[in-house]
Amino acid sequence: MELDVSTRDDGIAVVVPRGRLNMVSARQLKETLSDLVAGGSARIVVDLGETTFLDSSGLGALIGGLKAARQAGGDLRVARPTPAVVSVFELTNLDRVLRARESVETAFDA
Amino acid sequence: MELDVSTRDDGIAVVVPRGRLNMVSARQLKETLSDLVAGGSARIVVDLGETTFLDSSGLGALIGGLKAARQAGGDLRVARPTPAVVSVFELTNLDRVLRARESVETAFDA
Amino acid sequence: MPESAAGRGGEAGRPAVLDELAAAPHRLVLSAAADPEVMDLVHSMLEHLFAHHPQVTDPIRMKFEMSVIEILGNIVEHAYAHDSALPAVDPSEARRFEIQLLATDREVVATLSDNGMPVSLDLGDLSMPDELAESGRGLALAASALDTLWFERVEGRNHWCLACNLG
Amino acid sequence: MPESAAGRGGEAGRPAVLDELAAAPHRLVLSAAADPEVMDLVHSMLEHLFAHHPQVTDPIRMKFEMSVIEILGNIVEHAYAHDSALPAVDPSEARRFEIQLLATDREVVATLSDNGMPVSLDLGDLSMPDELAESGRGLALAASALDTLWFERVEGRNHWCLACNLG
Ligand SMILES: Nc1ncnc2c1ncn2[C@@H]1O[C@H](COP(=O)(O)OP(=O)(O)O)[C@@H](O)[C@H]1O
Ligand SMILES: Nc1ncnc2c1ncn2[C@@H]1O[C@H](COP(=O)(O)OP(=O)(O)O)[C@@H](O)[C@H]1O
Repeated sequence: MELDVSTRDDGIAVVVPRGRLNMVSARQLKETLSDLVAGGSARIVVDLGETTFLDSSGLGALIGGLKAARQAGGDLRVARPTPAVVSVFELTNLDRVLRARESVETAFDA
Repeated sequence: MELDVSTRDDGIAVVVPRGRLNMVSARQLKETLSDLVAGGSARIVVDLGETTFLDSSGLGALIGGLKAARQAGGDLRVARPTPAVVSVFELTNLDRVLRARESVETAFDA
Repeated sequence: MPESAAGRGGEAGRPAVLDELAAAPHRLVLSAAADPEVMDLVHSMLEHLFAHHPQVTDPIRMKFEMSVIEILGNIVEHAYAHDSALPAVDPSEARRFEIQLLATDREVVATLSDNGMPVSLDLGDLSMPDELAESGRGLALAASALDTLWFERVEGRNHWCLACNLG
Repeated sequence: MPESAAGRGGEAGRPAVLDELAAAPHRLVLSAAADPEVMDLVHSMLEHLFAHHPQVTDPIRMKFEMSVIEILGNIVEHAYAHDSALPAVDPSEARRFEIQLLATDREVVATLSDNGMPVSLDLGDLSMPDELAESGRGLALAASALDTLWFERVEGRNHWCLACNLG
């Protein structure tokens, strides 16, 4: 997996995990998310449009990031999940907590 | 492997094998080369700049194309070989028959 | 919910496909050290399997791949967790697993086995943890995606069998 | 030119690394049907091997990968060429091969074995064919890239061992 991180003009951080989000890459994602929050970026969009695989450790990293962001007064939102990602969200009933947004741009609009 | 085929304004056909040129993909290359010659394109450059792997069957397909092109009054030239390709050319002493050109554009210049 | 049995002893729950697997000319078998880096190679094996079995539809591919990776991830993460507490083992015996994959017209099957410590789990009683839990979903996730999830400890090895029915 | 021996009988030429391999905790072992499509999976195995063994330099990776693929390609292409002329075989016995890979500090090693027909080749006498030949270079190419190329027929199976020395 490759992880792209950028910060938009409105201060929202955008994280793009490309490829497989499994046990190995989940650690990297978890660290990236907690570094962002520690660095003052507590509003984060994770763009899952290029995440070809997700398992429970990837899910754990997303939940960890969500909790850290909320504790810092922000939020973590997920956008553009691929079918493989949606399938795991549904099987775990996390499609409510990790409600998928249609686009990265509008992920923080509502 | 993916195989891109195009024909330049000067009538020279350019074939670009991307990825691994092994037993499976060599068949595809051999057919493409003989189709080109049969279709009247006997001047062919094979751009090996994105060929990450070559074995004796890939080499066989190149030699097959070279012979077909020459029989039809043309030639087959190879350009931009990657280190993996150069290594096989050298081990087989075919670096003379398949003399590597530096660029696709100038492959037919001399 | 899948058919499941966890170390209940006896052959009662043993999936019938296990016998077929042992004789299937197209099965894929990999044995390797149980380290996290090997997961990518298992993803490649699954790609190879699916490329040659168009009868396995995309939704089933996703569920099956995820389940195999969950069970393998557990082996890598948990099965050797207490190794350092054990007397030094012969290195030839250290932390190896085997995975077998097969697709038939009726199902897609994986078996995993490892020489790690005995697992005592009740696969008949798996539930999702709290919404905000960061772990503990792997087995429940695999169980809800699979039609068969079966476990047995035999002769010092853990054996898992996973299957999704086709069509 | 590599150390080589082809069906000469006896243990004379047997590479010593074979014993080490059998006990190496980090060896990778794949067994699969001997069809052309499996070659990509073996490329993935080699990628996995190299990713974890930076001591294997790029020039050696290229030579080793090419040699492994040549020998495997021959198994796929030639070892079963006359199958159709043989009495029907039990499908469980049909066209399977096994490959083992290992990198140590001193060498990178592969063994391949198959249940195909006996190979009778003199690996001590390999030469490149005519410049314009379209085939017949595989074994000579592998032999010139490797430090060890060894073959033996044992109990109905062909066994190959390939190695490049490091440093
Ligand atoms: N292969 C295994 N070997 C030993 N223990 C295991 C194995 N698989 C699962 N377990 C145990 O079951 C628990 C639940 O596993 P799981 O549902 O996958 O969640 P997680 O791995 O996130 O804890 C693990 O924490 C571990 O204690
Ligand atoms: N694994 C094998 N089983 C049976 N015959 C083999 C095997 N490998 C090589 N051979 C024989 O040796 C010949 C030379 O092989 P090689 O040098 O690889 O060239 P090519 O495969 O292009 O013919 C083959 O044509 C085949 O007759």
